[in-house]
Amino acid sequence: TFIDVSESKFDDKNKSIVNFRQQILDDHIKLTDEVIDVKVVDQLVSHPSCGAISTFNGVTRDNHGGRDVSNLSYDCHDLMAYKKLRGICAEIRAEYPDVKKIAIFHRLGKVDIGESSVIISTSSPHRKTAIQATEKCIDLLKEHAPIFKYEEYSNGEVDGVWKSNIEDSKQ
Amino acid sequence: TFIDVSESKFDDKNKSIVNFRQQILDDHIKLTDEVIDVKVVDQLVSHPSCGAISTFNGVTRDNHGGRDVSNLSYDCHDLMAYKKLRGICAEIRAEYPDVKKIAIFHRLGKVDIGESSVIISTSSPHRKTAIQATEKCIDLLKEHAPIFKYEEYSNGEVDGVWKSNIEDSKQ
Amino acid sequence: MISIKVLFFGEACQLVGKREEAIDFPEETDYEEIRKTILENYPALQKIEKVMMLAVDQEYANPGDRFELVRFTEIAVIPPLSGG
Amino acid sequence: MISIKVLFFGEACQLVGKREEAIDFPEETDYEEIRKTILENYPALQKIEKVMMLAVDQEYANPGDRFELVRFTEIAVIPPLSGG
Repeated sequence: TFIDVSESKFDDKNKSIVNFRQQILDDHIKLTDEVIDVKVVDQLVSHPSCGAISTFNGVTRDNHGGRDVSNLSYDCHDLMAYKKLRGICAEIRAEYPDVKKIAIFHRLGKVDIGESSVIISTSSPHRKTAIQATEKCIDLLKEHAPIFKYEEYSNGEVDGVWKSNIEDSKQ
Repeated sequence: TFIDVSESKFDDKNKSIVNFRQQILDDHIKLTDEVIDVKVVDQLVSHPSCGAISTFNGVTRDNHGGRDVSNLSYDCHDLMAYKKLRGICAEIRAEYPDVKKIAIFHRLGKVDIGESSVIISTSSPHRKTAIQATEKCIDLLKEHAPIFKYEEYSNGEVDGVWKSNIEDSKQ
Repeated sequence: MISIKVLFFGEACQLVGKREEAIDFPEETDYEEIRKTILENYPALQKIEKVMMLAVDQEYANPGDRFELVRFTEIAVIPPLSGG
Repeated sequence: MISIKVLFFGEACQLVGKREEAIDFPEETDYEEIRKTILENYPALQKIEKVMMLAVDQEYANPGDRFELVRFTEIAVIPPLSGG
């Protein structure tokens, strides 16, 4: 973890230390090639002050556009993705100040059909914030995180395809 | 499970049987005094055709209005609650036709601080539907389900309080 | 008059001290008459009378509704909802 | 001219066949010049040239941006995003 000390927010040292500490303690970002689990992510964001946890679980489907998916894998610019995801957490907290904790887990490498590709959870005292924050989080991840999905299909004839969120959202 | 055969939808028998079957298979409603778990609920709504699962986890907080909560419990008109929750599922499906599965789990009786009171999951091919359907589901449950929360506080002086969603939403 | 099963939930159950009681009502009646009759039988419910609802055969009833009560009709006293 | 580490991700990595390469650029340069230089070195990237982006020091760059490259500057070729 690194801090860009050229940012103006570091003019106020105390606030910066508080922000930094919050990031370390309350924003949980994980990029991993191991299986990720909704229970683990939900637990990470739980807090006695929070009555609401909203979780988005993106699961690998068995089909896309009528073709059967046989294999799915993710490439990623890890260091840049961590940076972008930390920035997304900061943006979420600015928009929803009563978010308590955020967790963003993303699988890298091969993901089997039916397994989770991405799990995002946020917690807050009441439900509206958590629901909106989690939705915004997945939207921002898809828009800004340097993560790349490769799908291969069962019907041997067609090469694998690198997906594009922008293209998908046009359909 | 019972069907009210006086409803007009039963004029079309085939459609009714399909609807009934769908309800049994794809709408999972559980009222229980046993611990409920996000992993179980998430698994229930998973389906190979669905890329998105959105889960709302309502957790018992350790405080309300500045007072420390020592005990929380739910009373419920079970049979009527099942009926209302089935109706909520039908309403969700009418508004969001691409919802695949719905699960609504609610604890009855005593719930310890930090445990889940309610867990709602929906699944759909893409994220927008699941996120919106789950949110609508918890909103409708709070508005229509005959379930009643009783909170007791740590400071011995104050009697327990029966909560009201309408009152809470005014604050 | 007909004897009808009346169920009490949440705070209503706590105030009345019971889950279920049989109460006599006119066979042809309405929401307001049912309400009044229940309150006469269980004055403890006055505490929540402004916020309680009635459900007849597991459907929320409204002021102005008329009912023909039969042997298996179920009436429930429903305090403010607080599920979820 | 200065030798800069260029990283390739996703389809760019598949087309180039490598994750990382050193490429020479003018020390003072701009987005368009960086793009052109990379494409000249790796014509296989033409397949995605219309949709690929560049990131400089892990920030997305835009046409018109000017850069002063130093030894540790990192340039990354970023195909369309498909995370989540």
